[in-house]
Amino acid sequence: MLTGYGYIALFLILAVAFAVGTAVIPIGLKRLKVIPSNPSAVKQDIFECGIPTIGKTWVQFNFRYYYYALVFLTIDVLVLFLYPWAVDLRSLGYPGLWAVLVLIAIIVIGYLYAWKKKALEWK
Amino acid sequence: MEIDQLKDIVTEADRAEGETIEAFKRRSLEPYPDPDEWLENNVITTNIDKLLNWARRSTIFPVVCFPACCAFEYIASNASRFDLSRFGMEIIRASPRQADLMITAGTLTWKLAPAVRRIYDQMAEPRWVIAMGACGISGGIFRSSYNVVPGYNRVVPVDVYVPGCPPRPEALIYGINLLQKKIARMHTKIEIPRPPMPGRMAAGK
Amino acid sequence: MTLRTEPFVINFGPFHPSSHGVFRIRFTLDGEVVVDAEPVFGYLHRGIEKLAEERTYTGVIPLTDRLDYISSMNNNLGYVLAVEKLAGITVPERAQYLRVILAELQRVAAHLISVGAFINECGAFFTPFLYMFREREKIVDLLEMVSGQRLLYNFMRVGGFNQDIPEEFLPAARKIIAKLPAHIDEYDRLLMENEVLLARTKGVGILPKETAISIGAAGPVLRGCGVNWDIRKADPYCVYDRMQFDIPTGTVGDCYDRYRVRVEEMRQSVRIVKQALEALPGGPVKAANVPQILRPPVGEAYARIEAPKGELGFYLVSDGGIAPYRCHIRAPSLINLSALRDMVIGWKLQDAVVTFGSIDITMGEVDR
Amino acid sequence: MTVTLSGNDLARTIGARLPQAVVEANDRWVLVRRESIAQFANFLKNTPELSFDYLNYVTAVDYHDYFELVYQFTALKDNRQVVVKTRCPRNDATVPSITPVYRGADLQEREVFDLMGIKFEGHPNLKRIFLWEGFQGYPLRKDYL
Repeated sequence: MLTGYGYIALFLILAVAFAVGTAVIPIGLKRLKVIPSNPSAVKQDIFECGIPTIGKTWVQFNFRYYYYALVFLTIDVLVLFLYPWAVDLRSLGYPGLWAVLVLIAIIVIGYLYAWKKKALEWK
Repeated sequence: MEIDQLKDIVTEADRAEGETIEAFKRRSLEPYPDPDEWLENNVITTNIDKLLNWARRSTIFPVVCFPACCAFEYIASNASRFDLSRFGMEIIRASPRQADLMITAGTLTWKLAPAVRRIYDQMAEPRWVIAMGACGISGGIFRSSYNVVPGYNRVVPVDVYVPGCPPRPEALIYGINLLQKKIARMHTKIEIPRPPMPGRMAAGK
Repeated sequence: MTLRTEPFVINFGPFHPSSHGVFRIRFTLDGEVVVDAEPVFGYLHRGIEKLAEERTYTGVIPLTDRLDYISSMNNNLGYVLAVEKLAGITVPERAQYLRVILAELQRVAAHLISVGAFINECGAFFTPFLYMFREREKIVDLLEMVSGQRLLYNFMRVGGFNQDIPEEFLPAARKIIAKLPAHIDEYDRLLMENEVLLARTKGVGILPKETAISIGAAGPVLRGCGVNWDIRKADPYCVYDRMQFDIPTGTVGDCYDRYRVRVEEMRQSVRIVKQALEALPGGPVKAANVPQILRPPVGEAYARIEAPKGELGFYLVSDGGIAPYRCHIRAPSLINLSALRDMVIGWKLQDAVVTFGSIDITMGEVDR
Repeated sequence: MTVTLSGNDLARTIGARLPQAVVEANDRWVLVRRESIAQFANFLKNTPELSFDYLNYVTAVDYHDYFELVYQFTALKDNRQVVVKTRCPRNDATVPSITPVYRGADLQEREVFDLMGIKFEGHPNLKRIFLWEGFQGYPLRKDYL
């Protein structure tokens, strides 16, 4: 019964090995001086189409896009949670339905609040 | 308030750009020597070098440096008929951070020279330059003009020169093959970092 | 408590994938909305007008190739017509028909690039661009068969052509001209009702008709606003008055209208080439007794043609010497660019890039 | 065919309103006094029967002891065009700008200023267009080597 999990374990090892490998190999090569690294002021500077930047770039700019992204994120995560429920719908029966409805109600309240506060209008 | 504050920042930037161009023009009177130090010392390339050089020459990504007419011969060689991706040059990278090769497709003017030098400096080592077209090699048909830099090697060290005005896509591909042969003979000295021995470290400093 | 936002300046600089060459716009942005757009020129200024004063009249022809380097046959035609007007040379029939054929083929090739680049900026990453390059390669093969060069032809001479076209040019041209409309229709079906393209270009970057006329815009930018002005009909040169074709014009003057005008112009150009190929007469291709070193009489002349970008004119002044005393080039791209500011201010940055793509400039002609 | 309005009858029509504007006229172009080029352009554009609403180009030619500015206007509706010239001496090369009347002249006048060194009064933003700020001299002049 346990053999089923063997493959997952193997896959886990491979994934971790790959992740750590891609992080460690460049550092190792840099230590071994294989990757040439001679940093200079211009190289660290901002690349803006070949011209030094004008004025200061750390400015406060309009916030509206961020609201939009947040509302999208909440609804997206909601859909993520609906997915396992939808797969096993029949056996969960009505108790499952009530639980999901509670979850959806919470998200919809938040959405209505954002809607009323005009977060979605593109000023 | 911010708009006119920006206005004089912008005029200030224009004046500063004018000065950098003048300074750049005074500085670059001699062409850079072509980098070929790895060709003289006919050093044996170890199999680590073979691996490294194979990896480096198989995928060379060019940076966007398209001033003039050669740009469209370059795009034609990138398009489906002459398909540069057969040589690992998959896409044209817009930012020098992700590029290894600068193909200078077009005439270089003094106003553009500092920007080209800045792009070259911001590219990660190891980096190479192909001077494409007669304007890239020697200023070409516009050499006698008051505003044309006579050749890219006044601004950046050039590895391969591809003549032609504009060079045919086959000529450009031959130039890239030459560059790949050149990369295949590179040799990188690998230094194993010795752990600092406590006794000898003081003496060694 | 409203948050205070500050505008900042961003460089749509010389090295940018969608800047159509080394063109730089200094956008002042408030968040995403463009507050001010100041174009910066000169990154490709090679001083062609100064160089033209040092070369003989025939030596200037390769310089005119490098003006609008994706339609170099049209540049040659414009310059050569100006010199012929200055020197009073009449060109034989066959050469005039050949000039119309080559100029219209070059117009299709140039429009293929400009439409492909424009759609590439609307987000279709390189797929239509590579399709259109496939067609352009066919046309470039034709022009290479005639002149030996792929991009900058230097083929037209004062008084006609130096050598006639090879025999295999006509059948090859007929074969390609027969296939071209099908390909253009294929792209059109792919793109005309594509809702992404409609959303990105319909009603974006509107240029009102009066501003376009006051600015002196030309070509698809002017015809996109509904002005029915095409030099081939208004002031016909070569044998355009014997050709039947109509001039597509837009209605509102937004990016979609300019795109439609360019696609329609491609179809009209194919129609012209077909008529010109049938009516191609025999005879010499070069006017008799045109001296090797041309010395036109003292005076001045202005000749203009309908280049893919607009009205391309050459103003030549001659002092009787072997070199032009002054050669001014009326560059349609530069004058269309003065319409950029009021088409872009107030729109978002993404729309500004699409509008700039729809004006469709070539830097060789802007900076000369 | 685009009909080139001959300079003589243009001089007659404009002469009534701007008496001392026209200096010389022949069948191809009209030479206008330097100071009145702006009003001349205004008349060309706004008088109903002339209505030259399209500016083809603005350029300058260096004739060693004076500069000659050449303007070409077109009336789009009835396909007529006219060439207007004006001259300014080499030492004080200033000409009134026609950008307030024709917006298309904006970049072209900046180009003439940048390459030929002729200043345009009344131009909204007269700066060098092709060359950089600190460039010495004006390249298109005959004495610029």
